[in-house]
Amino acid sequence: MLTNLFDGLAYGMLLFVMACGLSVTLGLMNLINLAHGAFAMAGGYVTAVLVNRLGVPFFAALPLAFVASALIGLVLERTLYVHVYRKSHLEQVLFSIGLVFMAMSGVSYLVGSEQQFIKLPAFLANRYEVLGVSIGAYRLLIIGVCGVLALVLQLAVARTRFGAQLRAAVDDPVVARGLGIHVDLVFAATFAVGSGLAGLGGALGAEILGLDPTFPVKYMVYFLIVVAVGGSAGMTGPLVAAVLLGVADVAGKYYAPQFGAFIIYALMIVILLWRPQGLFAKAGGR
Amino acid sequence: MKNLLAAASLLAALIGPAVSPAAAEDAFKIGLILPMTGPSQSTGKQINAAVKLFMQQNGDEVAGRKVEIILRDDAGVADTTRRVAQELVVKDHVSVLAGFGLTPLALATAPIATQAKVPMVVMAAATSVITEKSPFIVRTAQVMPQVASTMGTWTAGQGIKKVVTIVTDYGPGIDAETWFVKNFQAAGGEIQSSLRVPLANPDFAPFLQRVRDAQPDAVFVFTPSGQGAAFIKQFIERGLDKSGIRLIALGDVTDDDQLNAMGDATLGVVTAGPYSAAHPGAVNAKFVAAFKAANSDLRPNFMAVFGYDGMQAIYDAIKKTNGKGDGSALIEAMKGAAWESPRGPMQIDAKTRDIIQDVYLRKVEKKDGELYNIEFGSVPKVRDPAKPE
Amino acid sequence: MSRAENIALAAASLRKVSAVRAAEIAFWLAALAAFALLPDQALLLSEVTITGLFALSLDLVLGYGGIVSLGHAAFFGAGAYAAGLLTKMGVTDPLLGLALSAAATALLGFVTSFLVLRGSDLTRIMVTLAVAVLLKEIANRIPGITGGADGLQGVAPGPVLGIWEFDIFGQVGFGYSLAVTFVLFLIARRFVVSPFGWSIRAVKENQLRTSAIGIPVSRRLIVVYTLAAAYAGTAGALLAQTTQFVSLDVLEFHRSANLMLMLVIGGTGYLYGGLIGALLFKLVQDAIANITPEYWEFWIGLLLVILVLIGRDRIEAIPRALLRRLRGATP
Amino acid sequence: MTAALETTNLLRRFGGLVATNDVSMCLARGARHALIGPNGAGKTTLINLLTGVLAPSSGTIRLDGADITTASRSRRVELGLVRTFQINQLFPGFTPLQTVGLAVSRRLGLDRNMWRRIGSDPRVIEGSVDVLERFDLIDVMNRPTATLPYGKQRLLEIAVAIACGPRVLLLDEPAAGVPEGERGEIMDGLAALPADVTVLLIEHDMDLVFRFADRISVLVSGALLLEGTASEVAADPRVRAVYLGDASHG
Repeated sequence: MLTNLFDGLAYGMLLFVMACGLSVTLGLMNLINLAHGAFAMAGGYVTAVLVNRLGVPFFAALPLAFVASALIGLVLERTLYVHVYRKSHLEQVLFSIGLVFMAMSGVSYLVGSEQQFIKLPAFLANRYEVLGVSIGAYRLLIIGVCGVLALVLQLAVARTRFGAQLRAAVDDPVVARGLGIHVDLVFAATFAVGSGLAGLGGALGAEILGLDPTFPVKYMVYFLIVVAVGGSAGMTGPLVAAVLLGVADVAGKYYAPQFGAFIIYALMIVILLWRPQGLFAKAGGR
Repeated sequence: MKNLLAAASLLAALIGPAVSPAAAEDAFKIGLILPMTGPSQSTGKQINAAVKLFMQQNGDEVAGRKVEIILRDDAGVADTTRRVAQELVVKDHVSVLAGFGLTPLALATAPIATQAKVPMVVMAAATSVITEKSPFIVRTAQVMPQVASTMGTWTAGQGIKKVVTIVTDYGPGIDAETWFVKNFQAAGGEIQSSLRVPLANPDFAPFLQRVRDAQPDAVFVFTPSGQGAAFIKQFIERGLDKSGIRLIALGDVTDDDQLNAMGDATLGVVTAGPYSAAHPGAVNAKFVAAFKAANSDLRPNFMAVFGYDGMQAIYDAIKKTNGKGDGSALIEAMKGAAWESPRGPMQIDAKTRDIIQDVYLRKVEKKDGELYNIEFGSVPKVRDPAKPE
Repeated sequence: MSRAENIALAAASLRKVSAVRAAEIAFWLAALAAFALLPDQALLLSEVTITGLFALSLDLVLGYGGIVSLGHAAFFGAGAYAAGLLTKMGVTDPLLGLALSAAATALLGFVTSFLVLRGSDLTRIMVTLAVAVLLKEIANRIPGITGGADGLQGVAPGPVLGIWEFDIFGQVGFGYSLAVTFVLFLIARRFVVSPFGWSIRAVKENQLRTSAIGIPVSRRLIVVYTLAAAYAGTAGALLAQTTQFVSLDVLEFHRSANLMLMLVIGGTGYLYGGLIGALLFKLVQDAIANITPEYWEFWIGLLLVILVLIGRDRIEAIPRALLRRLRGATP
Repeated sequence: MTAALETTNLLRRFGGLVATNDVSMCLARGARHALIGPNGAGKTTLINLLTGVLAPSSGTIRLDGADITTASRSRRVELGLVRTFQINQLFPGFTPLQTVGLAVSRRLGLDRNMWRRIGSDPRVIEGSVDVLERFDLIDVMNRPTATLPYGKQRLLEIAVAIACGPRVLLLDEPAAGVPEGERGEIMDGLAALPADVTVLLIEHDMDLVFRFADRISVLVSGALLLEGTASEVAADPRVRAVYLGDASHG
């Protein structure tokens, strides 16, 4: 029972780190970025290449995955995304799916289409029994890293100057601009950090979720669930939604394997009928 | 909008003739339909590489006919497979259809083979029922019951009494479960529970937790190639190996393509399968070396061999019919054909057109610093047990 | 101006909305010509036509009703399974099968329409998507009826109108699909320029105002969603009948997603967008995939990105300019 | 004679907060009645109660004697209770002709027709042209609404409401945001309202209120402070204190 909770928590945390960037870009820039999973995939592949081919230690590769994905995000934001902010949601869908297609094909061309596995340090395969709960070292690592990140993000948004600018820009970009906030800069930085986090999530998640060129499509739906159910206000919504999704998914498959795939989707429909704007909606949100 | 309309109608009128094929030449055309994109793309890529290798090794001329491969992608979508097959038959006038990465893709195309009297060589899809859907279907892949039943019998012979089965919830998975359970129970084993994992499944954790709770002697696994690694890793991570549960599987799980990358966690996993890259013998050694050389050191997996043998079957049939045979003649020529393949001796059943092959029992071991499925036993000439003798 | 003149003017400009344009006639003549002159392309064009009808159905929901759906394959798939099962149950007449499948999916559309009445774009995207996923899971779980993951085999519809048997060249399939699509298109065209159709456009333009002039918004959305479901179901039924096979991927997410791509490429809210988008997307995809079966996705992706960055307006301006030049050259 | 619009002890709570407190009003047929009150007095809540956006916690609403307290929004419009919005709520992609035409179709009960083409019924055309002429929109009737000057859009907001054939019209700050130069158009538009339509005007602009209304109700903190003729209200010291005084500051 508690083991399932633990597994679900790890899974949910992972989803949160990967999806939180998507939530912010939707809330902040009103951008539907279906290519978000491609940044997660980029992080995973960067780590795989660094660790497996170049022999970089796993823990050194993780920050590099973050940096690499963030850089890719920054470059794409400045060169391409900046042109689609003002376009309609439908055109954004078209654009970002185009990017997904290119990313999948590109990875398949460059690295190959087979599953990638990242060689992990041996101690991460350990397992501990604590009060009857069986805890895997790797999942513990995920919960630790993602938990710290969630906390840092929460504080960064709530306490720092940048966070204040971010919140102002979300509330009303026009007024924020009037107040002398460089909204473009805030956008770019946020986009880069969101992409970087996705990349870090992809690197951490490759072990559990697998990593192949179809990754962005396979998990896009999960990211969207997190964002839709969580609502696009702040960090709390996506975090709660991601953990809820993770736990429901794991528990559902454990207790009712014959209904495994039904549970999360049925749960989502119910939540969205109850709260169409998600669990934590912006007051008077769109 | 109005102009977009006009432009589109113009385009519609123009594009047809532009892409019409040139008049059929006298080449022997093989329509190769594979999932080159989408979730099953690695299957497509292995088979395609093997087909290329075969052509390179055996030349592109047989019995005076030039052989030409027309490769088309179906992305693993059944109605596309069917449409592409139809087009290859009616537009490109192919003499043979080949490929078929997944069961529904083969089943969707079967009526085309019958209607057009074009042989259809199944190089990957493994559900038993496929070959019964058209008298023009020949299979050079594997049949799931063939491998699963072998595993079931072997498992019972190892003193393993209680088993939990975990299979992916789709045609081949259910076939694997059915036949493993059938033979295992017939030999006196007990199935504690049979779990089915959704095909699009991100996490094996909850299923493995159930296995842990049930504490069987062994867990039997079938997942499509690619998902096996995640399974094995989580099996180890959960400490199931240490709690004395043996892991037995079908060859798809320890796919040669990925075995090295899957890491030492796979050491000792026992599987049943038709092909291992470590299969002894000169034929295989030559095949593996050539394949690696042509594909930047990629190791061929069972799919590659299935494709390679498919080409062998087609080439042999062309030779036998002197390059003049129609579809029916080609199928007749393939029935009962036998040859030495990289996987060992193999044969096409004259009656069922399905494959008869040796099924090997293998264990993952390290050889020259790399992980391989090392064969330690075999059952010769296994037919598809789901089909009457 | 006098009142009479104003009335005449107003009547003329309202009638212009529903007037048949020359380009439309050209479009359908081209379709007819394609049927007559391109027997080689019948299979691909049949698929294009069916997908076009499917996209037209999404246009009714999205372009007119303003509901963003990423799960429209739910209805397509339901229609396909309905038609497939009907032939297995002995209803082999294609048109009867089509009508019954449409009725069945209309019912499904009606029931699920209550889920999409409220919420943002994202909410609706997720709810529609979830409905499609659940339907696919159900289809997967009842292999006794649907054939499960192996697909539904043995779908054998009789000849169309008792005369034309479906052939391997796809000629009959294409003609049949085209005829059905044309008839349904005419009905849809008439529907969207009716007062009822305008009230649905009004809902998309501004829900608050629509209800303030006394039009019941929810009921309008329910009707258009139900109608669109019937259209999508018909498209699915056409696919089942012409390919004589139904597999789980009729309900797959990528089908809904590709549909959205096609419709947005062709443009929403004028009914031809779906047909044109399906034509362009499938032809380009087929052409590129024939050249590079492994990496066609890259080039399609690149085209999509370029399309959005340059903007459809500017791309549409090119044929416009060409036409102008042509007209100038031959006065 | 029954009143055109009558509320009896209308009450609406939001949690512990009383937004509309025991409001009883009565509008005679053809009345030009204004409702004024400082910001936050509960005017918007009252409109939402009258039009059915919100349900009252208690009390009744009658339209021409018939109880409509629980009637749906569209039913109220059908019965002749129509409103305009403080912030334009128009169809940006429609032309004024199409907008008004749709409202007229609805009034004539033709909006459920799925087969007739729009513009094929002469009654719709004539009805639309009548309204467009009355509000001086005929010159711009074929331009997309989004491209019209703001004053014209404001007029269209009223014209659509009239096209619905109201017996009682709720005008929610019709002059809000209209630049000085286009204000005359709005005044003309209000003057052109049919005499048999009962009008309830909610407005901040005192000048407009005093020129237009013959009776005025003052709403303060959700409750009616007083009702009377323009001069009575203007002379009342309480009103001067809570409202007019307020207005002179800001």
